[in-house]
Amino acid sequence: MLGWLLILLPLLTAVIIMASPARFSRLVAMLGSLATLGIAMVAAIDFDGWGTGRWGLESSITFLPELGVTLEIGADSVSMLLMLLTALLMPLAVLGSWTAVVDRTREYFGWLMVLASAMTGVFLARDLLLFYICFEFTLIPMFFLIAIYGSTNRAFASVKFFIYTFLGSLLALVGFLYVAWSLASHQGEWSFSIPDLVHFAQTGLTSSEQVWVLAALMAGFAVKIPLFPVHTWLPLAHTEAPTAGSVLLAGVLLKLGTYGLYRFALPMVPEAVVEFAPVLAILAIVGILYGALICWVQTDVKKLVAYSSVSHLGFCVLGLLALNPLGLQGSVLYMINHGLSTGALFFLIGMMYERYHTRDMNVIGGLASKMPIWSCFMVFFVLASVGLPGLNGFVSEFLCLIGTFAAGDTGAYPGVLGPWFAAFAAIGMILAAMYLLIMVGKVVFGSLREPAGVHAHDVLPADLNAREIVVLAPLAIGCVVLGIQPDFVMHAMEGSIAETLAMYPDLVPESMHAMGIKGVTP
Amino acid sequence: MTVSMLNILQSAVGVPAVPMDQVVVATDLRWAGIILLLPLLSLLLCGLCAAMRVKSKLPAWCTVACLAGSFVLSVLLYVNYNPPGEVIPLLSWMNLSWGDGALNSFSANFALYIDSLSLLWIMFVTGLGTLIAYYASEYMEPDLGKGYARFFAGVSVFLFAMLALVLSDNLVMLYLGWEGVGFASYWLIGYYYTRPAAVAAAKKAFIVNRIGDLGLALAVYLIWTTFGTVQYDELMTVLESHSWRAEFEGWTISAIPFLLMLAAFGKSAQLPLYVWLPDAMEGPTPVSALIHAATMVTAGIYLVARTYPLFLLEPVSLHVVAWVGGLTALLAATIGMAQYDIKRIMAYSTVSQLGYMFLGLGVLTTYGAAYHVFTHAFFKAVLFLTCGAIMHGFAGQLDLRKLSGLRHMKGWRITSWTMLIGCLCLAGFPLTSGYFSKDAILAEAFVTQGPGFEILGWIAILTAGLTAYYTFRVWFRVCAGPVSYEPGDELHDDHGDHGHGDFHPHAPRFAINSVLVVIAVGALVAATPYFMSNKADANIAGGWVADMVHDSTARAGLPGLAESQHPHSEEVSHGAHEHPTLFGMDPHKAMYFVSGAVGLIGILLAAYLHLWKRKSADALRGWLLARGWIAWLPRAMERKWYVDELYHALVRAPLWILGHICYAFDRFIIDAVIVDGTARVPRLIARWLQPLQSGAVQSHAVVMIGGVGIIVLLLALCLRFEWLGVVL
Amino acid sequence: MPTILPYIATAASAIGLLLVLASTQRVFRLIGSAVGLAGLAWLLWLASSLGDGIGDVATEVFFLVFAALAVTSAVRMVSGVKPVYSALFFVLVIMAVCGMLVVLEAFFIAFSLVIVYAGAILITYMFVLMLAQQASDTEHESEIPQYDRAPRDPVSGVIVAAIFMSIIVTAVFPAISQMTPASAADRAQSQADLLARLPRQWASSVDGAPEDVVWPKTTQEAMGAIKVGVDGLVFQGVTSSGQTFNAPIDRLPGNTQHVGWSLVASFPASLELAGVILLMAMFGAVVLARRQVEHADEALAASVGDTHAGFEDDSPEAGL
Amino acid sequence: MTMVATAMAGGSLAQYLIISGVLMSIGLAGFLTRRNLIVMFLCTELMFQGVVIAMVAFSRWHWEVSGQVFVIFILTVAAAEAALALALVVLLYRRRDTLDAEAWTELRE
Repeated sequence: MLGWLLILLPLLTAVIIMASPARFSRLVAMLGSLATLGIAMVAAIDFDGWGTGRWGLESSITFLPELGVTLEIGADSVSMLLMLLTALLMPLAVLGSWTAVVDRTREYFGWLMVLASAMTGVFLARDLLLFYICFEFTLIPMFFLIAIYGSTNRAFASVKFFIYTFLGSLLALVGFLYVAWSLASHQGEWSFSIPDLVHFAQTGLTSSEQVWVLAALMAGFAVKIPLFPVHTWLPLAHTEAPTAGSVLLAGVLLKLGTYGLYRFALPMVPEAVVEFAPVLAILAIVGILYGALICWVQTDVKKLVAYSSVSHLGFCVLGLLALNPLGLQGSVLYMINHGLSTGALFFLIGMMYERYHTRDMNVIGGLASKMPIWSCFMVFFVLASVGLPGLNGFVSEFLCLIGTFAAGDTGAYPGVLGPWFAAFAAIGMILAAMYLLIMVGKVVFGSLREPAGVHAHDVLPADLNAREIVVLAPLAIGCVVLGIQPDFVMHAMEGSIAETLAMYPDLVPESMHAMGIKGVTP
Repeated sequence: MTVSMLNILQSAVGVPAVPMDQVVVATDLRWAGIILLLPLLSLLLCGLCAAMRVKSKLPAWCTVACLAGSFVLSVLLYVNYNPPGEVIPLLSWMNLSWGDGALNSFSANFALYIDSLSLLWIMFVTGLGTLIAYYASEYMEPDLGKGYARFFAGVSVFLFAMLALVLSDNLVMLYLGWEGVGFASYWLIGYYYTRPAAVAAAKKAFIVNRIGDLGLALAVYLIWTTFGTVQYDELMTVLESHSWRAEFEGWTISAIPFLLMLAAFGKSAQLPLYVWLPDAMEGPTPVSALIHAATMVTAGIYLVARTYPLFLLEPVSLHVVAWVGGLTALLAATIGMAQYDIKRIMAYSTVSQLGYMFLGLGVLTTYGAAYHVFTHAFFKAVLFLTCGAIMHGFAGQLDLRKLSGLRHMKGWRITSWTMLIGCLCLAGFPLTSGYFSKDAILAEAFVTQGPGFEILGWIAILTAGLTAYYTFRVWFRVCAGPVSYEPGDELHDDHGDHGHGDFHPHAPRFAINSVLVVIAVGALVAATPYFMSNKADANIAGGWVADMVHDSTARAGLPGLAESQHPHSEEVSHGAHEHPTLFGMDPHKAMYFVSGAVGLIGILLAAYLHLWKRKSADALRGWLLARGWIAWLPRAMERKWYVDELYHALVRAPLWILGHICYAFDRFIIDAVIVDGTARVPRLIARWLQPLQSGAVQSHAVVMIGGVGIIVLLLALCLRFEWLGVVL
Repeated sequence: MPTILPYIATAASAIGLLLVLASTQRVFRLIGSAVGLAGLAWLLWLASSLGDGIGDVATEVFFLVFAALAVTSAVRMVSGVKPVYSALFFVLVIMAVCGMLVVLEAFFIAFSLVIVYAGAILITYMFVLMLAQQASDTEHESEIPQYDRAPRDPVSGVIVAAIFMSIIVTAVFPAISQMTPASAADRAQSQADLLARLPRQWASSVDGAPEDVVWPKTTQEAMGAIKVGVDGLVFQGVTSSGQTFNAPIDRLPGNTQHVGWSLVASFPASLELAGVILLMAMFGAVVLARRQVEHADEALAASVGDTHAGFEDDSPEAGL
Repeated sequence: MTMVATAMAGGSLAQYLIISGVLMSIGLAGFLTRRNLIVMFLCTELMFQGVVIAMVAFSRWHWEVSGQVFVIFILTVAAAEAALALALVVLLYRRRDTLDAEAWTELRE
């Protein structure tokens, strides 16, 4: 029942927030999210699936037996990790918006808690319908967070965010239902249990069916990730969203897409994935380079970081498509690391915005002399994002790229990518350094430039206060720990990844080879 | 073809790819990890000092103490280590395994690989690091309480990263150090972060280095996919246990050295990636001395030396290394001749000397390269530190036209004479350390057979002459001649003596002077290893440094090593059978005379133009500029051969434009036309259907009932007539 | 029978209806009536072959007469230009429908329809009509308002109606063919079941039973006391002397009893609900009728129009 | 009443259903085309009649009296509807002084 508690406790918190006076709402939200984090920790310690493919937190409630719908939850190690990431980011998001939101605080924190519940639900669902409901339900709180608490163009941004991602997920639903329907017509009764569906789809679908299912799933997940060229909602949503919204959007919501790929596309339709991995990988690489080049010419810091997410998530997808344990390890790590470092960057930008009410690099700059602590954190997280070895970004990026590079050579797995893919993607490393350091050079370093007229920090001190440091410190610690000791996370994920890739060793036909090394070697 | 190369190899030879027993996994030497940890401790202490806003020199003392500890431990390690090499596991980092056999596991851990090469490097890195940190304790005084702790934190980070780079047992940890030193360099170049030039230089350094890092990353990937390991010991086992040429003609073997080369050229500022180094002089001078002259920039040499067996597999790569090194040496020297900023002259000189080192690697004398690294570390550190002392005392003045006769000024004598020692070494004055190390490289260019290596040798000799000229141009201008000076545009604002009239240069005090003397003595003493006898192998020449190279991966490039000892390199070996001669002598002997003579000519030329007839230098420049056919030469030399402009035009501007095009494409095509356009389609359809929405109840009813009716009718018909296979 | 035929008949009827509805000229209206009735007749003929009927020729004739009356009245009601006439024709429809209900032996319903509809509801309609219609001179066509004279877009309306009819045709034609009407035995059983639940009725259902016969008191006992004899149902009672007494049933419970029993025994909750609905409707009607509305609300209408105009603007912020 | 059940082709269920459908359709057509609000509501009553016939015909066919019971409920609803709808019509009439359904187009965007 711990799993249900994880999903329902934030929801309950939301109810309490709505019922209690507005001045207590942030406190209640904080307590609720901390309690959730505590339960998540307990669940993680209690969990015995680390390193194995076993599932924990399992619980199921029969809901519509005649349709095969049971409200079934459970977590394997990867779900568990992403759930922990969500649980960790929630108290920080609440603390980060402690003073940023002054109007309609009850709704704000209520929606945040509802969002937490939905996100946790996505990671814990073992029933397709529950997964899908939670997957879609994340949109509603996010929609309101953007639409009510966003910046000037928030109405358009929220509507676009909602419709764009919703349209994609509807197509994914079609794919899901097709698989479920095939399963039902195959075995005579409906089942929406994810393991059942995955197990059936691996072998029960013909090649062309697999391709169509993959296309449908990609339509949903690619928008969410977001993969080039369906990424344009992201910069808009990010720039308009309030800080905590951006943090959760980048930190968790984008991962729903990659998690979907990991949980569904990869194990469900292996043949189609092998067939289309090069195409998707090219999209990912284009996204990496294209996003990076666009970042270069941005003047809005937040938009820059938003586009950098497009670029970074490209690495994540590439790692998944490497179809070998290296790439998948890298990719899942990337999900966590990107959540930490980019989440922190959004926090930092929010803190700057709260003080100066601008994010324009042409107007603001040289903050190092005014906000040294902020600047330290900024440089630190930028470096984590750039992938400086020793920090978390490096490990995941390195593994994604080496996985891609070695795809096809890693013995048992039918990698279809190869050195050229990795080489082009790796150019993104240079570009990432370029745009992020240019941003740092403008915003942090140089002579102090402040927007005219904004000097009154009556609420906030010039530099970060203790609360804000408390928001950033856990993320920084996470970055260092995952940078120096990623081993424990990687070992934890091994079983789950082996299970996801279980079908692939059978798909190594003699004719399929990496486009790189092997093809040339006589 | 799912079997990896390694599998093929193993099946052919029957050797499992386990660490060879030749390299001892030494757990009893785990204390060596403290060498790495001390800089981290120093970083922590400096961070605490910064957080507690310490106003004293405490951060400096912490750093000096920690680095000195590292140095002592390094020497102890040298004493205690057993050839040929030891692996010291410290901490796990990345370990993955998904099956048995090759390429089914990946591991890169924090572990130290101790062999003579890494010991050589860590000893001079920690030694010079300690001294320069001590020097900086005085040099950075004006920033006490402001950036003081930040500076020493940066130095600590650098030392940690550099030691990690050198001591790493695998390529991934090397990459950590590699990027780490780049980051430390970024940190320290951008130390004066309010100056746009410093910020830009820091950024440029990091980004250009990242290009090199890309090469290193790809090389690591390629090495792993080819050999199934990234650990040196395993890698060398694989390389030594097979006859590679017979089995592999694939492009990977050829590509690996070129990618490594890209990395090395980036870090060691070689053509075409050298542009960041002169700009890096925006950092505080101790940093320039430590990072951008003595230690970090030699990381590229270290990398090539460390992976030398991979280069030996592809002779062309070594030819490229040699030519790039030689050309960089010449190009940088010509630029250095025409600069006026003494720190920049030293920077170009560094690029030039690094070019020599690569030339040495390319012409198969890792010994020469390592020796030159060693000597260069000392004499270039001295030169930079004296520049720093001058800059410190003359309020940031670095223009050699505005400084003169320092050796006659009170308090500047030590500076002048130590600078002279540095200049002599750099110019290759006979019997100085630079003389021996440079000769080892120059001679080998004539000995080793390669495409145009002889021309390369002459280019190198010409460069040696140019080096002597520009080096002494500085010394004669700044330290000799009549006393005169102008203060610079002050960096340290707290002097209060801005007026040019009453400006008093403040001479260096104990910390700076003592360090100058110690390093200058070191630069002179660096000549002695050449005369020592060889302990490791009686057949080889070159003394202690050769010993240090002998027990490492770079031993193939040792003088006098028997042919049988480097069996993989038939095609790239020294022409042992018929030694070419130079002026009828053995090239090594001939070079003593040739380079000595060339150096002296350079010095005399400098003395004529910059000491005796200073006007004639300007006259020469004027004469050159007045002649249309030759005017481009001084201009191009002063403008650094327009390389920065070239980069701007060829790389930066196109990418920037591409960025804007992408952004426009994103906004106007993808977002506006495709996405929003698609989203407009329903609205257009709605506009078309809008008349249906007349508002009249009955028309609504018609549409609603009609719609439902049609659906139900179709459904009923389907059921009734079994259309679509649906049976009622 | 080709399956397309009923649809053609439906289409014909629809065309007829369209002509009648849309045309103002007598000729077309006549032609329309003819076509429509012909189509309907064809449809009925086609339907007559589907399964067994419920009665003899007389029943059939009655049915046809009432059907024709109902349909023609309905068409007149829908197509007439004077609302009062429409209401009167609707009374005629109700009468015809009631006739059919009588043929179907649903006497109670038939009469309650007449009472409730023709007697009550239609009167209400008439009142409202008179209230709303400024007692115009119905002799002059021109006095009739435009909205009564010209139908609104008859084509689409008739098409929708035809679609609807087609659905019914699709449902009726295959599905009914297997059905036969309830047999006498079914009917007897049904009545016996009802009787069994009404033991008190027994005494009055049997003529000529001795005074001292004791009839079963409970449904349980009654179930066992009904026997199906040679010529119908037989009751078994017990005399005071202890002898059994078999009596034929003379008076079976009629339709009204049947409906009444079913209403209270099977659908008590629905009955209560219906009562509540009526009550609420009464309240609603009272509340609505009491409301005073300003006669001239042009200003209000204008303001409403304005706010709507406000929503129509096409600002870029409004959406995609 | 005699309990005579014949198999003669007199008034089959299908015919009743057809008539019921026809009444319903005519009512529908009237509802959709007539512009007088009162007549529109009359047409809905006509549609009720169609339903009534179908109900009773089925009731007779299966000799299941529930069909007729439902007719009573239909009657109830019709009465309620008539009461409310007519009250509304009166209100609407008072506002616009016309019974024309087209006078009310506020549903338009």
